[in-house]
Amino acid sequence: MPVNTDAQNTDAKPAAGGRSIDPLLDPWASLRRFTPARIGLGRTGDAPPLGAVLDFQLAHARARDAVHAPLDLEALRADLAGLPLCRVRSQAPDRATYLRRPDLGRRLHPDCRAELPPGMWDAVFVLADGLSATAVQRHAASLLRATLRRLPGWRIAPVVIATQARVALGDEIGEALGASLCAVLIGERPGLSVADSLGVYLTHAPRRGRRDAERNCISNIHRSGGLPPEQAAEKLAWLMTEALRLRLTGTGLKDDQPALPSPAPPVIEG
Amino acid sequence: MPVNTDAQNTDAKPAAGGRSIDPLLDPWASLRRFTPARIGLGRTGDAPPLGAVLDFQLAHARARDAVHAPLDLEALRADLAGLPLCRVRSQAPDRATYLRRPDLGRRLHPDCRAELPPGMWDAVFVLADGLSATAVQRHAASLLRATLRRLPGWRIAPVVIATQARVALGDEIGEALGASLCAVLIGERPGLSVADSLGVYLTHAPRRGRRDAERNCISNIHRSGGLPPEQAAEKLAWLMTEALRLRLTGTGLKDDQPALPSPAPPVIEG
Amino acid sequence: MGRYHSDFQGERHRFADLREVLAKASPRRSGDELAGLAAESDAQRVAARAVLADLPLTRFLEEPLIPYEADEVTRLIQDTHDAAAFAPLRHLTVGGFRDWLLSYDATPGALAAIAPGLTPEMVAAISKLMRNQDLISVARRCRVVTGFRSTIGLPGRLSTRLQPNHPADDLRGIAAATLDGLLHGAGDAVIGVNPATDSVANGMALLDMLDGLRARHGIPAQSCVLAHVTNTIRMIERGAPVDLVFQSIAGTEAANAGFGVSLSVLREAQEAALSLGRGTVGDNVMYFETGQGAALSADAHHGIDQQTVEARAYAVARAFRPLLVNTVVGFIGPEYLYDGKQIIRAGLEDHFCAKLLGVPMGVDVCYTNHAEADQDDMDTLFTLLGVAGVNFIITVPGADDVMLGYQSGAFHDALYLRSTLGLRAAPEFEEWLERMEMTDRQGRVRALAPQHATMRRLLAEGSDAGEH
Amino acid sequence: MGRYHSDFQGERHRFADLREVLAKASPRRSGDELAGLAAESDAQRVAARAVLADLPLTRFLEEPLIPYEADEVTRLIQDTHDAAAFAPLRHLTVGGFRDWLLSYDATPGALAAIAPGLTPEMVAAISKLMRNQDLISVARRCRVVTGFRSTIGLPGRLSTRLQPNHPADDLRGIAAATLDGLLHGAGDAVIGVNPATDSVANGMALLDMLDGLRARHGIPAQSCVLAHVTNTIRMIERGAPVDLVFQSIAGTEAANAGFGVSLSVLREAQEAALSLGRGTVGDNVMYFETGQGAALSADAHHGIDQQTVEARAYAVARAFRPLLVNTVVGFIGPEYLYDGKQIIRAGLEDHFCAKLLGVPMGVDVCYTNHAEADQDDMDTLFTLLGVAGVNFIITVPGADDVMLGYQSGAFHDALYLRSTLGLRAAPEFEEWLERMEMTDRQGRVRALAPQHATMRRLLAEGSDAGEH
Ligand code: B12
Ligand code: B12
Repeated sequence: MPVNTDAQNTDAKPAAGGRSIDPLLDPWASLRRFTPARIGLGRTGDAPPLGAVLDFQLAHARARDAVHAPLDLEALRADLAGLPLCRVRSQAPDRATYLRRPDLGRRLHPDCRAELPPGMWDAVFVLADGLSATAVQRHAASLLRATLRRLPGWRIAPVVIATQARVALGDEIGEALGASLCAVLIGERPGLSVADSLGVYLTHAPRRGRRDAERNCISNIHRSGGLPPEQAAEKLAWLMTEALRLRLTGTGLKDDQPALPSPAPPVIEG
Repeated sequence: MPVNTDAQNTDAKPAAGGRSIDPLLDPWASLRRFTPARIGLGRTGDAPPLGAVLDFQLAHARARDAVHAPLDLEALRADLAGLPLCRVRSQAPDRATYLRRPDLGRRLHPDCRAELPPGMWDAVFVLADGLSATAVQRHAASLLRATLRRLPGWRIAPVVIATQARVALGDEIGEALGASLCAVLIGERPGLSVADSLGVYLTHAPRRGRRDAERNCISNIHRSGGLPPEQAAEKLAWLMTEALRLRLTGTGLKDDQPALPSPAPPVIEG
Repeated sequence: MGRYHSDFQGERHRFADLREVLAKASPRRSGDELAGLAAESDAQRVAARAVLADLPLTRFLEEPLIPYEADEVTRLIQDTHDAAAFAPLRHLTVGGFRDWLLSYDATPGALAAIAPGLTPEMVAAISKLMRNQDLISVARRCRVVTGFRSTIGLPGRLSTRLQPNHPADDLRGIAAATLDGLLHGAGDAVIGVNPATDSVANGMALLDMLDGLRARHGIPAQSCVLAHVTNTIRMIERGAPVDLVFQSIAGTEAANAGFGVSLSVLREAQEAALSLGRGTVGDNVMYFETGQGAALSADAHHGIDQQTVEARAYAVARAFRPLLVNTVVGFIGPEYLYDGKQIIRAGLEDHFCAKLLGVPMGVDVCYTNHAEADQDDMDTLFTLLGVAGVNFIITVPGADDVMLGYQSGAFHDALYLRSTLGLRAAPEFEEWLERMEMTDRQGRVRALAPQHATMRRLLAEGSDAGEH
Repeated sequence: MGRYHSDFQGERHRFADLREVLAKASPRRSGDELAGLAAESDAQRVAARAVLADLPLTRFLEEPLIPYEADEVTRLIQDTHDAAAFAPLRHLTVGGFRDWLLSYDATPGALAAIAPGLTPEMVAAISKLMRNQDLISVARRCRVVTGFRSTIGLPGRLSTRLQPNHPADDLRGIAAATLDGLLHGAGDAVIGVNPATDSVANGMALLDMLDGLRARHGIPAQSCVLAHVTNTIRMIERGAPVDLVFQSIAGTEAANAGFGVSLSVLREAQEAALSLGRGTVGDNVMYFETGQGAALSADAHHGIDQQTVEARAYAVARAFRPLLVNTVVGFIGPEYLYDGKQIIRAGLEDHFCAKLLGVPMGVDVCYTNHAEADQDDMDTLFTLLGVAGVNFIITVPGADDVMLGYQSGAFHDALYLRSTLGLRAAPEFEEWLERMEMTDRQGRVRALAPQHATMRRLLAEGSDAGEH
């Protein structure tokens, strides 16, 4: 993501400003394929060159905006076409409150209880905006469909779309539905380079008061060098199957699948 | 203002906590009469003792509150009984705006123009809350009356009470009234030890756009070691007389009265 | 149980118990507001501090914040309290102790001697009576030195954790970031990667790669995969080259349970790691992370303010003779530390409290994109902590952690701190950097030309890593 | 006049002129918001910085922010620009210059050599591209040394102004505060009192008292009564013992007119003070105060952002070879610097810009009670400025200025800074402290017993002062 500026002035001679490293001389060029990390920035004295500093500042401005981007419910419903859906929200009325009151983000709004039909479900999937609605928007539907394909015969509750939601909101939802497993697909906090990272938190016998140690997590699901949704679906289906078999999630359920193959070189956006 | 605490516990032995210096051993005791400044605090290593730190913190909390204390108009009117009054306000609608928008605090609210009867006044006195309504509350009336006594025969406009006001609001007021001199009696920002300090800003031929260099100032009028209102009145009347005679205020008008006698030892509150 | 009150300059303030006094005495902080524990006004806050100042230190031994029976962290604190070390302080109030700490009598030696006699509640209480400058000036006199393959915490030294995270644990990507760090002179505290995936096999692959790199280049540092402690125990069982056992910890039994750990699991892990005998200059094998807000987030704070319960985590850490401990101040989010100001203050408190307790403290100087903070705040906190003598800081390429989604230190930040404050890397690592021709005559890390032998040797690693 | 725009990562941003580029590139600040000059979004702010980075430094010579004809400060800047000193920088952009400043080539010697070639607009522009750590690391390499009776600004030294203000100029009160400061080792930059009253006679009484005290105890320091420059000129005419001429200054002719001063009045005053020949180790006789917000407050900022117009005040100062200059950052109020964060940033900017221009900069680290700031913020700024090598700070008893209604540094704060950062007082003053037995073997200022001879001698002054 090079800084690309153009100070058009009659008398300005275009100046490099010591801001970018000639890619031919840059020994890091080949290694950048392997990671979206900001490696090989170069230095002037102890400091990064100005170009890197400005890139960083712009990324920061954008990541801050990403936290506040709302979920486009219409678009998400379209992506989930054909699947039964429920729509709930937490007790946090808006984004500002959500950020300061995680307790409210974990509690179901009383008006939404009626939305959740109790039943004998093996599992419920909750699509929760979390800290990045964009992540849910981009990856939740494909992850969900790919997971469902791997769970034939499962009794799956209607998919719940939850807003201003924290991970633990899934406990109250799963409890209300009477589901054995609750998989919360939630937007992870936006980073400087990746603002659409999805996480999955899986909880057996969900109910209010569950500890995080009683869940399993699959993290960094995105297409910028993270775990692509298809591979995440493989892992999630495996975990769900094991969880239902062992009747537990959390530190007692270890992911003993072989180490991941290195994924394709990351696509670095920007 | 010693810290006076009392942790009443069945088994707590009252502990000094190294917080106060025995006044008999304290060489500063005699000098404290001369100044409200925090002299002779003592030290532990490089730091002030805890008692001084806590006193400071409480004073800070109170000074912050003082900024926001509103003017008690009823009480002020009572103190000014017998004097013709006008009541105006600036364009700053509330305290929060006032603090961030001095430009608005310098502009007369359009609704208030009609309050100000133009005339051939020698002087107008503006009582302005400024940053400490308490200062105006406590000292403005006595300063005003003592000054008026020293200006026999002057054509004095009705006294203007102005809220959410900055010094320069007097320019617009004086201009509207057509006064030769405008004396703004205004609350100075609250300090840690004195929160009721009054300042007077005197401007000849007041009109919008006057510079501060075109005014004279009498500052720190209060009874906690500052200039008592009666002495301030003496100075103000002298300045006003000179200003009218020379037809100017500001750096061109020098206070050439003899040095002030040292006032009575300050009364330190707290 | 006594009730606490103060008549402070005319106003009467009442506090139900010690926890309330501590909470109300804390500087304003979003986490305490969230918990409903914060002072209602600044005046009340000062009154609480005045009450606190007059309490005898012994009160904290007599009135545990969580009952002994109900909490193993309380039991740990009480059972390991060193009465002999505490003896010289027995007669002091909290305020008196504060004044002593700031006096010239509180030399490094004197501070080290009393550390085992202090409980986390005492040091938390004192920190609430301290301004930022006090936190700095006392902390810089507390020295806690530990060792494994490098020696960390010596005066005039500043070490760094090199954190080469990757969103999919790609070995080549992690190797690339590691090399970037090494070429900036980072990694003398630990090369520590957070695995994105929970799998034990994956963790072992990471350990093999990092250990190979370290061994091939003779790097006097330790590596760590920051998986859950139960994963690390499995990795040791399966023969992985584990230098350090990592775990996030908190200040109550219940909060630790939320993390899926207990004192006995930690002990088991420590013993397993010690059995490998991989250290050369020391045998401190544990690495802990803590951070204000974790206990409240797990609803396991027992009505204790965020900073006091955080200090209790240091008592947990201290019991395991760790090589490294760091607070991840600013990592969780604005619900616990709202903005740069709160993060800076908490960073100084955490560092102070840990050091005073004798814990080898580092800080992850960091913030998230949902908090009101920016690089200027981090520059500020870095500089303050450098002055305060922090043992180590965390560094990632360009300050951007592409897996954890937050901004930590950059390798460059460590260079800035070392140059500006005249600080140096751990001695063993410093020698290695010289051997590798990575430093100039002033001891500054050179920006090597692409052709330089060290550069070429190290960068070759990057492309190979996937193959091992 | 060219128009400026950038296509920055897909978004197009336009800026009308150089002033707008500078303003939009500034960090968020209440004063620029008040003036309607601030960036509308963080993205726009970064875009403006990118435009700024690519501008040649020469642009600032070609495109003055206020026309040459309209403003004597602009004329001063242009007429005194040293083309030879600027020659090595001629080819650089702002960004290129920033990179050079941070490089190891920018040694103290190199920085001193270019200073006369720099204009305030150039240094303001560069500061906008710098993070807090950059402002610190470059400023600490800029050394500006001046002298009168003491030498100020030497490496490893930190001086203090002792500010013994009294709300009614009571001579005994001012003497008492002065003694308190001296006994804390303060005053080596200047003993400088702000008179509450405007009267010339009053100012002379203050000068007599301070000069008598100084002479009787052989204190190698200078005194100053911070009256309006026109008052000081009168005092000199009337034979008062004036060491330094003080004046508040700002960055435009109109703002200075608002203060009732002009370059010619300042020159007249400088000549008058020089004629007295009172200096011993040097002849720097001027003392200036500046501070962000003053020009805007006087409606005399010409659409220039607050920090750039502030830097122009340093060009005014520089022309008079001052002994001391300090920004009163945080002094005016929240309308210009809203909270601790903004005050800290502005303090570092002001110090950096002045030092880079070759101005002997100190800082009044301070805040008012209507701003969102507290002692923790001040501790932070003190520490950062100490690291950055600030020439002096302002100190008052217990940080509470009982006349100006704000919180400045305490005498204690200077002790903290000196101990913590290993800084020392001006050499002449340090010797005096030793002679007076006021320092211990480590060079720390002792807390003298009431019976100590120095204590008794000095305190006797307090009760006498009124009588002189
Ligand atoms: C914030 C965070 C934390 C915070 C959580 C506190 C809080 N109130 O938010 C703290 C610092 C306490 C933490 C601790 C740990 N974490 Co964590 N954490 C994250 C992080 C950076 C962001 C999570 C997020 O954005 N969630 C979305 C928001 C909207 O959800 P939320 O409801 O606000 O937050 C909840 C979850 O984040 C959950 N949570 C956080 N971490 C973990 C880890 C596990 C295994 C589980 C089940 C839940 C969980 O706790 C929060 C409160 O309920 C992720 C990385 C990422 N990019 O997402 C790692 C991450 C989820 N954590 C991870 C790990 C390993 C841990 C620890 C087990 C480390 C250890 N060895 O002790 C501990 C213990 C976790 C536990 N069992 O409680 C791993 C999980 C790996 C995996 N695939 O299983 C991740 C992916 C990072 C990593 N690679 O190291 N973590
Ligand atoms: C803030 C302040 C300033 C700020 C004003 C900027 C601002 N926008 O507020 C700055 C730093 C620029 C300043 C400068 C000076 N000040 Co001044 N200032 C103060 C202070 C601390 C507070 C004033 C206050 O609270 N006003 C009330 C609020 C509500 O009014 P406002 O409309 O918001 O503010 C206006 C006035 O404060 C006015 N103002 C500020 N200082 C002065 C000085 C004079 C002589 C005049 C006429 C007006 C004036 O300017 C502001 C904008 O219009 C007072 C001390 C005190 N305790 O009050 C000294 C004080 C008023 N200033 C004083 C002096 C001497 C000066 C200078 C002349 C110093 C110098 N040698 O250059 C300069 C120039 C003033 C001028 N002619 O413009 C003296 C006045 C002594 C006297 N009796 O005449 C005081 C009492 C402090 C002191 N003892 O040194 N000052």
